[in-house]
Amino acid sequence: MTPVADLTARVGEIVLPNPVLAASGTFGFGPEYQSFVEMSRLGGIAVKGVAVEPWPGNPPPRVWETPSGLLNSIGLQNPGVEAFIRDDLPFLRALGVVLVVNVIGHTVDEYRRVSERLARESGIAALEVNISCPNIKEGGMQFGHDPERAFEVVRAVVETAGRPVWVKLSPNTDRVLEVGEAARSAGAAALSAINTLVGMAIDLDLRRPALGGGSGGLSGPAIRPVGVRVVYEVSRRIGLPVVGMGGIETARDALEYLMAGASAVMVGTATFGRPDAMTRVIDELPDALRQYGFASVAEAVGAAHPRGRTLEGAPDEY
Amino acid sequence: MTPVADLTARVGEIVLPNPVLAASGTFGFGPEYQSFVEMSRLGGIAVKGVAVEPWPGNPPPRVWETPSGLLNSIGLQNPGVEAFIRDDLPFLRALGVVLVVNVIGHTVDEYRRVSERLARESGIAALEVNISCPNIKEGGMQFGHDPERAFEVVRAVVETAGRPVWVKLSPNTDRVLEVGEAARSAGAAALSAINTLVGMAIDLDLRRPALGGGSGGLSGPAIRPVGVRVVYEVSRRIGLPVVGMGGIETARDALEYLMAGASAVMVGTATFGRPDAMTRVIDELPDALRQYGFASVAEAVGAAHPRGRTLEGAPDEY
Amino acid sequence: MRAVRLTIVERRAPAPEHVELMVDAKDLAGRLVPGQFLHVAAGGTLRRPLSVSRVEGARLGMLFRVVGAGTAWLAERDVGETVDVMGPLGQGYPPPPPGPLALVGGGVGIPPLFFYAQRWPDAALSVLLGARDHDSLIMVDDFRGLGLRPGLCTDDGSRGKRGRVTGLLRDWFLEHPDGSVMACGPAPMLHEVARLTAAAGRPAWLGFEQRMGCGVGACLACVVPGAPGGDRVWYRVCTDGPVFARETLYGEGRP
Amino acid sequence: MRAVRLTIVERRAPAPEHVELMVDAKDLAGRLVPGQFLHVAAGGTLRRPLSVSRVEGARLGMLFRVVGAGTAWLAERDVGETVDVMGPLGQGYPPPPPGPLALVGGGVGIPPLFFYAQRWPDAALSVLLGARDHDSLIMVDDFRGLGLRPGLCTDDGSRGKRGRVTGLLRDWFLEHPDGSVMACGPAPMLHEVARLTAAAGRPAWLGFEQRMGCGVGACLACVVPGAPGGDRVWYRVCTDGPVFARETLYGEGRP
Ligand SMILES: Cc1cc2nc3c(=O)[nH]c(=O)nc-3n(C[C@H](O)[C@H](O)[C@H](O)COP(=O)(O)OP(=O)(O)OC[C@H]3O[C@@H](n4cnc5c(N)ncnc54)[C@H](O)[C@@H]3O)c2cc1C
Ligand SMILES: Cc1cc2nc3c(=O)[nH]c(=O)nc-3n(C[C@H](O)[C@H](O)[C@H](O)COP(=O)(O)OP(=O)(O)OC[C@H]3O[C@@H](n4cnc5c(N)ncnc54)[C@H](O)[C@@H]3O)c2cc1C
Ligand SMILES: Cc1cc2nc3c(=O)[nH]c(=O)nc-3n(C[C@H](O)[C@H](O)[C@H](O)COP(=O)(O)O)c2cc1C
Ligand SMILES: Cc1cc2nc3c(=O)[nH]c(=O)nc-3n(C[C@H](O)[C@H](O)[C@H](O)COP(=O)(O)O)c2cc1C
Ligand code: FES
Ligand code: FES
Repeated sequence: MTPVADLTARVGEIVLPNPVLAASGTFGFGPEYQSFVEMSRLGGIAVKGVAVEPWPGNPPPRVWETPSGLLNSIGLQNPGVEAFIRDDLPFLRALGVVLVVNVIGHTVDEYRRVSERLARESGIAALEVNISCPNIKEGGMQFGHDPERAFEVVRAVVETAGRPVWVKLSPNTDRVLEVGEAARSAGAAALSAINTLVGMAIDLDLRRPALGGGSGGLSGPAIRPVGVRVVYEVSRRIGLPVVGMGGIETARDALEYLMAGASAVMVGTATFGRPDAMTRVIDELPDALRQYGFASVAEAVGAAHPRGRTLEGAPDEY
Repeated sequence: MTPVADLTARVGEIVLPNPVLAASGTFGFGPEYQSFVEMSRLGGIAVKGVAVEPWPGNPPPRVWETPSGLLNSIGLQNPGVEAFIRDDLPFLRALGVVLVVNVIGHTVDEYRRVSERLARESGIAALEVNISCPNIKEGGMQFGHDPERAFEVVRAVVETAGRPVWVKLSPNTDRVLEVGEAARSAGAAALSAINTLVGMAIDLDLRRPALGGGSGGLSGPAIRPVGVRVVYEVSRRIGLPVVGMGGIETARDALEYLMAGASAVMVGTATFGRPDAMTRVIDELPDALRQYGFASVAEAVGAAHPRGRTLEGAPDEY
Repeated sequence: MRAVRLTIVERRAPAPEHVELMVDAKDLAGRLVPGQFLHVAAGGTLRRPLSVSRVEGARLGMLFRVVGAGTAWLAERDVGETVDVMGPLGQGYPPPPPGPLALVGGGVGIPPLFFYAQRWPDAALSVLLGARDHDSLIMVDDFRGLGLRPGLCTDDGSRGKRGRVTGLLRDWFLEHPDGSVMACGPAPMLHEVARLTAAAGRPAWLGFEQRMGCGVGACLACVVPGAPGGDRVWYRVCTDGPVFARETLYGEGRP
Repeated sequence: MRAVRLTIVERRAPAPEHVELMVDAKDLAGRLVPGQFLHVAAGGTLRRPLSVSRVEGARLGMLFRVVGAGTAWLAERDVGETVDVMGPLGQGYPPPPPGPLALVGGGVGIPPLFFYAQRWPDAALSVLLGARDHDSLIMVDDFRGLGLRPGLCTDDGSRGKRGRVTGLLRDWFLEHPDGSVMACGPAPMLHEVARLTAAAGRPAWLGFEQRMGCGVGACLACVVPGAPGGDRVWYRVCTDGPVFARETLYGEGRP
């Protein structure tokens, strides 16, 4: 028998049985998929974004299919942190799977209050600060596009969380490295990337944007090259582990992210098409690792990084 | 016989027989595709970016296929403006098709010199200023991500061009509206959008980025939602006509851009798969217009814009 | 509730642009409630929700109109191939309440109502069907095969009365003031059914469509608004529906 | 040069993971120069470049190894279906120069050389073929069918000599110091052929592969570096090649 590849993944101090987590917003609060997925086999679960109060979200339609992709405009509908703790956390805790709670807010204070409230609860491995949601107080400017605002919000969460804080990066900016650096200096334990790309489709019949919310977030295989690029850059330039995502459907796709520098990966949109997408990736990962000459997940992480050459030295983009 | 839909398109003062142009960099300098495409039927041609001196471009591989998309890292290889005028312009002029010359440079001065030199030549309808290429003097910062630098470069070209100047926007920034506004105030006659998204793929066998240049530009249907979103926003918020592109393959796709606010469209990557992609779009456009109730291209432009509602009033993104 | 590959045992073309796939589904068929749906892989990123149109022993049917890429892909499947479905999903229609019951179907909302009629042969059913044109008025002969005589109408008058199916319902209530309604069809039709049944003070269950992501309640894509002032801002079509009691979405009063 | 749909008239499976599609191509077949290629639609965003492997009357062949999504898609095409090709594209090999001539092929570089041998039956040809293993050493019997006796080698020794085809070429030059070479194969093999032929002071033409966009010279994707100090920094494989005289890419001296 050939030796089984070691799938253990490490994101800072958090150890995962395998590197495959459910991406926030695509796996609900856990129970929804339980009859389709062997939950206990997952590397971890990032639940839907949780705010200090319930958010209503956007008008439907909220999803629209695009070539190799999906536009969504859920609008971060969520029941608020109290309802989450009361209704959802007990189930999640009982699963015994690494649990990451995605945190959203309109203001620094709202983020802080979610984090403070969750600090009193056990069974949460890490918080994932979603800084790509609209910051309404700042006139639509987004935390994830402004290093100084990102620093503030991450520091507020780090100060109160009492557990590792991951920061989820927006790809819709030219300042992703500055924002990542701000998150690091504010005390983040890891970065996750990428959130969706802002996109839009037109409903030709109705002569208006197809999504009720107007524009929406583009996910799925279409955005994989953008995700791989961000993970590659961020993992080389910021001294933090990175959780990579965007368009992962297969073990090969996961391996691409690992080699680009991700310490673990998340699977989102693919679960809609195949509810067992995550466990398939986990099942196929040992063979994929072997095929490309890796004995473990750890060996693959960053394997595509140049040895000693930095991105500055790379040629012009195109 | 049903009346034939009027395909005439207007981009500022420029009138096109139909709204379909070849996108810069995908159609060479004209002659390459002539045995595959009825050149005289095109709405126009935007030729490959031209610099003041020859540029060598990036090491191969320079293209890599991704889900519904294409990564390229050509590196703006071009023969320089003198060789362009000597070797390529006579052929293009003789075609009698609306000709748009894409202009590139490392510095404001380089852009200006290309524009000055082209000002002495006839047969060019407009310049398209590509401000998404790396600005090496500024340490990798891109003109297209910085409204002030964009203003400078566009003004330099407008001052010297002696013809309408289009400015090609980068989607890789959260400041696309600011950059568009800067281009307008610097005297641009139109905006074109979008250039490619920065992406990367990993060659799993070689354990390095697949493209010789490291990262590259993502084009094709995968990015269409991003292009439509940028065109929708820019055409509503900046008082300039917009030439839309990104992933157009069919007349329906072209119509989506028109309804999002584009006055004309460009087709790039689709030509690689189907050399007659542009003339197919032109052939199918009358039926597509009729199907969705438009008597002309002009009627469709901006048809998906809300009447009287601005984007500020739109709900959160997702 | 799980994802399974079901073998196509028959492919019917009941009307132009409509296909019905009959699949072998031993484990599923017996457990289905009319109005429940299957989430069907159809070649793209997302699955497509399709109601069950009928159950015949261990076989079940999915009858759909070809409207886009996904249904076109499904329409090309042949006998012997498999389809990948998740299900049964969602909340179906309740058993017939006492008294007369109208099944009110519009277009591709008709199939789950046929399954209902098939499941409850002894109910006092009236069937009212509407569609845009002759070719879209599906399953008429299927209902007749059950001994029912559906009232018919089309927008363009090419079959049955000219007009909307809600016109037939208005007339029906004149004769059956104590009637109840199970309806399925496009949202404007359901709004009108809600208005009519509320005005008559009679119960109604309404089967809604909405664009879906997951199909299992996780992504919050498929929402429809709850009644103003009601318990919830939104209900999910995939798990709270697709069939809703009228009150849930329109409240207790007259909409 | 244009885009045409060609009907598949025969589908061969000459070796594991290799397929040869024979297509009906009246207009094209007569005009083809060995070494030219076709740009073939293969289900994805980009076309796939494939050399012509042979011409038989009005039919031409494309023999490819299944390595990824595009070749897998092509491998599933059946007789009677059409393939959408652009061509003939690029510069092929020149006619045989005077004196002995070696055709040196590696792996999927072998097909265009077979077409060459077929086109020039009266040339004084030696054929040297290499591949990684037995199953990849394709078209040996085809060459034998022309009355040629190819020298064979594989990386793992599973067929012919163990070693690289450039080893065979070195030996060949000992017996044919006045020989010329037409080669096609992976870049490292071509580099070594360039080195050996330059060292021998003998002419060579080399058929290169590069990832392509347009296939017609417009996108500048498919470049290979020109000789240092030569006329051009890059040459396009699609239009300047795929076949290059050695000097173009390696200069006049010994690389
Ligand atoms: C609970 C439920 C049951 C349904 N049952 C049936 C049925 O029995 N027969 C039938 O013909 N149709 C039914 N529909 C509608 C059917 O799902 C759509 O016609 C189908 O998804 C269209 O897919 P497409 O790819 O062909 O069209 P496209 O328009 O190309 O689809 C694009 C996207 O929009 C979604 N979409 C498009 N139209 C609808 C719609 N009306 N409702 C929901 N999503 C839509 C698709 O699922 C896909 O994600 C049902 C819908 C729901 C919600
Ligand atoms: C001029 C020329 C002639 C060729 N002739 C033959 C032939 O006769 N038989 C044969 O088996 N192969 C030939 N090749 C190689 C063949 O083009 C590739 O094997 C094929 O494109 C792989 O496509 P894929 O989708 O299966 O693989 P993937 O690896 O999935 O393809 C991904 C992308 O990379 C490109 N690509 C991958 N490998 C190569 C390669 N070696 N060269 C160029 N592009 C590549 C593909 O075209 C595609 O765009 C030739 C290549 C060139 C340039
Ligand atoms: C329907 C949907 C809802 C999402 N909701 C959230 C969210 O609440 N918080 C968040 O950080 N990301 C959210 N995302 C983004 C995903 O977590 C992920 O970053 C993105 O979809 C890219 O991964 P994928 O291509 O595998 O889906 C959502 C994505 C989708 C498709
Ligand atoms: C191979 C290639 C080369 C390109 N070169 C240029 C260029 O020189 N200048 C420019 O402004 N855009 C260039 N582009 C971008 C295209 O003009 C276009 O903006 C982009 O590809 C999106 O359109 P598409 O999806 O239809 O290809 C290039 C794109 C490709 C694929
Ligand atoms: S489709 Fe995901 S919640 Fe209904
Ligand atoms: S493939 Fe486009 S120039 Fe060669």
